Amino acid sequence: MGMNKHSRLHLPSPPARPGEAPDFGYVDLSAAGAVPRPDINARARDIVSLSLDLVRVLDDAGEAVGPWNPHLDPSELQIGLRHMLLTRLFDDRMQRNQRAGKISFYIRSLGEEAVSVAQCMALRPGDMLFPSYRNQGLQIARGIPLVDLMCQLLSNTRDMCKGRQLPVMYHSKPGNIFSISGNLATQFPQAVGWAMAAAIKGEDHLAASWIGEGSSAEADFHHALLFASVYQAPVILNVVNNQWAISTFQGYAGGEQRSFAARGPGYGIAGIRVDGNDFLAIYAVTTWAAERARTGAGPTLIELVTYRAAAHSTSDDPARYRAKNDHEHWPLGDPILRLKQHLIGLGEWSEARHQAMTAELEALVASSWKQATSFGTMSEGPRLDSDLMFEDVFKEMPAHLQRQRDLMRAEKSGLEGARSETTGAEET
Amino acid sequence: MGMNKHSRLHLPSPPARPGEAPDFGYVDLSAAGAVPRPDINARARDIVSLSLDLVRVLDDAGEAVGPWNPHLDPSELQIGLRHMLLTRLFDDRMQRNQRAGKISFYIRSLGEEAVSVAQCMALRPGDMLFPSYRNQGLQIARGIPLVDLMCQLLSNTRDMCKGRQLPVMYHSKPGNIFSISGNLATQFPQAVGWAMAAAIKGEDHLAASWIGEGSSAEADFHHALLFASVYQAPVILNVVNNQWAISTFQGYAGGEQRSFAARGPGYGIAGIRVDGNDFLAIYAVTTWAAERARTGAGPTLIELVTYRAAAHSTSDDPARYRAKNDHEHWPLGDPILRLKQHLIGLGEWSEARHQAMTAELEALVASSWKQATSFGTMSEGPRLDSDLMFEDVFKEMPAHLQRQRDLMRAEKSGLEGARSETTGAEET
Amino acid sequence: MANMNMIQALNSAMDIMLQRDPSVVLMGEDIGYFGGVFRATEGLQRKYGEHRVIDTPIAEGGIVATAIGMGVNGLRPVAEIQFADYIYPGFDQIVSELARIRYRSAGEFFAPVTIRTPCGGGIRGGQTHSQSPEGIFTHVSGIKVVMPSNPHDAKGLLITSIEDDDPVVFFEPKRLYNGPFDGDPNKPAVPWSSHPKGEVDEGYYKVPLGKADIVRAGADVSIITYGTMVYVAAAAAAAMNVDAEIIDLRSLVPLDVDVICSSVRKTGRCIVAHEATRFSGFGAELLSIVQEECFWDLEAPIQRVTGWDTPYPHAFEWEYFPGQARVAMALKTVMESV
Amino acid sequence: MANMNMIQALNSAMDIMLQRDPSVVLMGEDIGYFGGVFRATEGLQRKYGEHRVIDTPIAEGGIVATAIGMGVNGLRPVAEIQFADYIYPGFDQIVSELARIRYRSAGEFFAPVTIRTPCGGGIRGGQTHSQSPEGIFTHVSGIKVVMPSNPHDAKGLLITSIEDDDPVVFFEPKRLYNGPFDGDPNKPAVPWSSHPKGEVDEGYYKVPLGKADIVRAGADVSIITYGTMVYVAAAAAAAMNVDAEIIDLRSLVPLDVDVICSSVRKTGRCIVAHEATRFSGFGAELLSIVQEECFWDLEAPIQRVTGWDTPYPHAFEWEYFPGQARVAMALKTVMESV
Ligand SMILES: Cc1ncc(C[n+]2csc(CCOP(=O)(O)OP(=O)(O)O)c2C)c(N)n1
Ligand SMILES: Cc1ncc(C[n+]2csc(CCOP(=O)(O)OP(=O)(O)O)c2C)c(N)n1
Ligand SMILES: [Mg+2]
Ligand SMILES: [Mg+2]
Repeated sequence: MGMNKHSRLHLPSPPARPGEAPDFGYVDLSAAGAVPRPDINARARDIVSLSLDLVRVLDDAGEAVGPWNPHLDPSELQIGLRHMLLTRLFDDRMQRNQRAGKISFYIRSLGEEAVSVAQCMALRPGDMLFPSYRNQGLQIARGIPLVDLMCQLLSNTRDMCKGRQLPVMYHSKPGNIFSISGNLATQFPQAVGWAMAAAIKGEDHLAASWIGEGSSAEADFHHALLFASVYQAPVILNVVNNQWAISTFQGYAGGEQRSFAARGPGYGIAGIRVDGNDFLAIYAVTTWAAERARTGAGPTLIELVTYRAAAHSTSDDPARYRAKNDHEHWPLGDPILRLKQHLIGLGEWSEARHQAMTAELEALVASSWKQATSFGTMSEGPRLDSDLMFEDVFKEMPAHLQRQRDLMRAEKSGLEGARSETTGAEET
Repeated sequence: MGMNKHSRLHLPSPPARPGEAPDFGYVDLSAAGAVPRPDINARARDIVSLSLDLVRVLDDAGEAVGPWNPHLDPSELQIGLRHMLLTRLFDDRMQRNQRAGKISFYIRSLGEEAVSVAQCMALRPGDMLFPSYRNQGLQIARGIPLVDLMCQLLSNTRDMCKGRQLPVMYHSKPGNIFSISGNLATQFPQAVGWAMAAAIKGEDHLAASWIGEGSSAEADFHHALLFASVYQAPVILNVVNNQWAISTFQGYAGGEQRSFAARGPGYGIAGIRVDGNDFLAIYAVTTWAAERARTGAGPTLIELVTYRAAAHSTSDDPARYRAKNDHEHWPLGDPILRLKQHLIGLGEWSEARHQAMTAELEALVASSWKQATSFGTMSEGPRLDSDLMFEDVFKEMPAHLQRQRDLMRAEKSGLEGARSETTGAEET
Repeated sequence: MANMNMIQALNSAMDIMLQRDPSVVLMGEDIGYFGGVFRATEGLQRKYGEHRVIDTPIAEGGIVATAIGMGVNGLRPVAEIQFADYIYPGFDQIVSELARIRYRSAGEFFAPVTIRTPCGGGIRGGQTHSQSPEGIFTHVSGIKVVMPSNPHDAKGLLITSIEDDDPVVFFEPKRLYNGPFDGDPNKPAVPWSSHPKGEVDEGYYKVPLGKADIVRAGADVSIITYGTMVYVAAAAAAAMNVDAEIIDLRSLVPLDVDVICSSVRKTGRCIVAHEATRFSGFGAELLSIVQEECFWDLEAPIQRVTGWDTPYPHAFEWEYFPGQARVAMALKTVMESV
Repeated sequence: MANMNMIQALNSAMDIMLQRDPSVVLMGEDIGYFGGVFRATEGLQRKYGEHRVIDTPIAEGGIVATAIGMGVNGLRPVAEIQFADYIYPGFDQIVSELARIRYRSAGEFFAPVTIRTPCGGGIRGGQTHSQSPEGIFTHVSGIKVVMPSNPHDAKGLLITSIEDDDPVVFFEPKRLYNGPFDGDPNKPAVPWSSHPKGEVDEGYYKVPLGKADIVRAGADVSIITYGTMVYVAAAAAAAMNVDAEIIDLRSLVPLDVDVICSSVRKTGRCIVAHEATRFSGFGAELLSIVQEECFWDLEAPIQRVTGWDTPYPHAFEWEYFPGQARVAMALKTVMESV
């Protein structure tokens, strides 16, 4: 293998593999308050630096500083804290449920709760959301009942997906949250199309979509940026850079050479990089982008710099490919702790209130689970009618599917017959 | 259609539609000599301005000025002029042949000759070229005999493609020119893969590929930039911005908001914008990019700013969608005239020599055509054996294709039989 | 009633739908100001505006994806893919998304997108302007697949497809745009004006999906086909004096199994024919259905007439194209065998 | 000889090829340091280096495209697509490029790329981790399509595929990675260690493409199948005491028509079975070939056993999966009908 020695192929490497000490020096940081806030109708080409700097509002002391401070009312902040905490407690419980075999699969958003919650709160209910599988905070901040989410996880008789989708692939028509796809990044250009339609109809709703930094490698990332740029669609395109794509470090998605936000200016759309664990910064940046979109100033690409603190999913074991507890070294901290600290600093929150809220939300999760399981579990209770498998392939069921449905029914009833024959066979 | 009035969808518009006066004010120009030439191992992020400026060497007086002047030997320039002129005369004649029904289809590169010729001359014979259908200058500068190209256009017995490809879809294994695809942009990431292989093998050849600005909208443009960036592949990715994609103006490929070269820095690779009608500037920029690639300084995205002076192809009529003779208003002039003027200024060329060379090359084209047609034409002479249709689908012909080949033979011989039966039928 | 070629009929269908339904938008490469490389959308942008007849970047994947988003937001996009050979960059959005959105969202979201695309050979287009990929799409659950063979059907089927709330991939046999074609390139071209199906109602009308058209009733053999091959098959049968029943499917999904099977039950012999390559082509599904439903009625093995299993070769167009000679050989085999 | 499950057998094949041939490189998402989400490339990057076992961006289109470029430059890339459900973003590069480069360049250029991808259901993967798209690829001229059903074949077929100068799409029925599966989810899982085909030669050996394996000789009926369904079919036939001849195709393109037809000529009855959806699935091609070649030998209509024509539904896995009951119904029909 002489090739070995002579290879000139460049290969990005992660901050730390198992056993190594994590070094997050590669993350470009700006001081809280340091990045200027341009006018909302600034031209993309004139604000390129936003795509390389890091917008931060909460400083290390937990104080909100600088031009991006959204000056939110404490009650708003408390709601944000509540949504984030509920998201985390919900994740905790569902993770344990999966481990206990009560659901087949789950994906947590541990450490990334601020992304979905702050962004959702900065948007209007009429704005359409095109999430990835790690945006449960959007569902919670939009007020989708936990029971509905849990019934989807259980594929039970109240499953909004009628048993057709893997756990976490939620949707909500009334909540204006689009159906989550198992195929990465496909929702990104769909959101742009939705936004183009809003513009064509002269409505002022916008669309927002989320993908991971790893998914930004897919062609649909390019389609989204290109069409958004050409038609100046009212859309917010979010890349959640949590540094990892399963076992693959963000360098393999192009993050080694330049920020993900920098792709925006390359396509002539505004790009902005924000501290993804800073509730206030995310809220402010999203409001800015939403105002741009609504006033016809064009689309925005937001890179949210955060860290995937947990495993990729319940099928994954990060100990195989990254340093243990590396997230504890993550320079941007934990989004819930940071907002909590800020609120306490404002005199608007306390450890006691935090504990009380934790207890209340844990109880809410528990009671919701109890209610959800009453509509069926994986092992017991009512089950979805398997005829549903043949519906919604088309608006009306065509003849060949009706026929297959009938065969399936016959098969189910016939099973007994087959079994007895088996015994027959064994007797001979 | 209330929508009509209220639509907020932004739609790019071209400089001039039929009947309007062309206004090329949208083209960002730099003065010849004005753009600095960075060190070849400058980091992409530090030379972003190159992707917005326009590298030019030949000024309006035809003099070579500034840091990008490649100081080529006049004999080199004369060779370049010869290749460009031959390309144009070849195109002329093939266009007329198509009009005369002697070939089925043709695509000219009128006004863009400098792109292929200067770039090819700046590269080494061992460098692999992945062209589009409008890079015939590459074939000519690499010394592929005109007869070979013409036989491909004729799909005759010497057709390098054995009759399987549309006219102009050339390739040359010995010439290191990859097979041209009818599917836009697919060659772009293939070139990156070729370059990655060169790096893996520790060889210092590089790959270069060309697509039109319209084709840069395809997903494969993104794949190419991303993989080139991640692996720092030794590749030169060229976007030939001739302002039009059939009837579609470059604004619909994203050119309205930002240059195409600017996509490079977005992906963390060097991007550079060059006067596509300036032989010297193209040569210099390509040499610079090649040196970067060969020394491991990474890939380069080059935008060549030029104009499609002719119709898209022999199937197209630009009078339907753009102003007549608009190319006469093109601010960057004609590449052949500009190099000719420069050589005359140097005292290394004259009208007389130019006329003589024109006559010589016209004769070469004519004699080559005569020779090519001796291997078969569309109407007369030897024809390719239709059995060839079944070869090279796989390395060895599988049983089902052998069988289909035999059926095809039977069908051909049977045709007579069928005909007589037809008559029989008519008699009854 | 007016005389229209297939392009004019398609243009008329889109014109009428843009007129009737403000949610209808057209999009595609070169379709706006220019009117499309085959002129199918000529004049429509001028009439309805740039925001309803939208020129797009050259990105089939982006076209399909944004059409889906528009559909989810209440529009009815009609996207043109310039040649069926170029539909593959949009394949993932069609197969993984467009076909499944209704299903995975339990009917709450859907995108009523129609994708128009010219297909088929016979125009010296070579391997990247001649493909017939319809079979691939018929294997994808959740998509309807349509292919008209004449102006009258083209208009009615396109209107039905646009109004359909399910996604439709609408294939247009480009060799039939200007006239019927019986597979003989040496004959002078016949215009639609001399063909009854070139008589097209100028107003709004629909041709239902899933209803095949018995182009010619016959007793000897059933020829199940669609698109260009309708005329090739008819000409070959006529030339051989075979009383063939010619069935033009018009829509492949949904498929008119009843008409197919009652015909084969009657004739006892069957040929399936298409331009597309043979191996795993749609002809295999047609043959399979006939074999499953009409096995005991068959007096001879079902024959397939198709393109060869190679890319479409530029220089050998007429050796490749399944012309009358190929149909004739199949007819001989199916009629002779007992 | 050693006991290997299918993952270990595939790993051994790649290990040996990386060892024997410096031009072999592996590439794909998570395949390098991590060793792949199914562990198929475990340990190989450590052994052969990061530049030979290459982690890639999550861009299937880019993976296939760059693999083509590497192939043209003399390497033998083995690209993993993490799930067959995610192969579609690479579809254009496979269909329009990989399959046609040799043809359009008259044999001067070619790319010996092997694309490995896990397929099939039975693992609670839902609609985007359970698909069986092999049929689509069999319709594309210029690509070989392989699907092993056991560790021994998996290793030998993969080595043959990697050494093959034609492009190969290599489907791995993921439900068989750890053991044979007869379609009954309630039975305890059986490991490969207890199966003869789990006995794998540790060295270099090849299993040819285009040669089917007669898994069980029988006189009553021929069951033509591949992948998971080999075991489901065998179990169903055994349970019904039908003396079935079970044919494991192993490679779909090229196809072993001789073995298929001589079997059907012998038994006079035929079932084709696969997990993939029915309409225009590969079963249609198999049925068509048998009908064309063996029509006069057939004593009953050929039956198809397949998945239903819907996306793969997460909660109805066992009602969807073509298990023993579905095979049994087909066996009843095909044996009873006279
Ligand atoms: C088209 C496609 N390719 C591959 C996969 C398999 N896959 C699922 S998640 C994932 C990693 C995505 O990482 P990222 O985009 O960074 O999102 P994150 O999980 O970090 O939130 C991969 C490769 C997929 N679902 N779809
Ligand atoms: C995938 C694909 N989509 C569409 C086409 C049809 N088509 C051929 S050339 C062309 C325009 C390309 O324009 P550009 O990339 O700017 O190159 P230019 O012709 O200007 O050199 C189009 C749309 C194609 N060949 N392939
Ligand atoms: Mg990530
Ligand atoms: Mg162009």
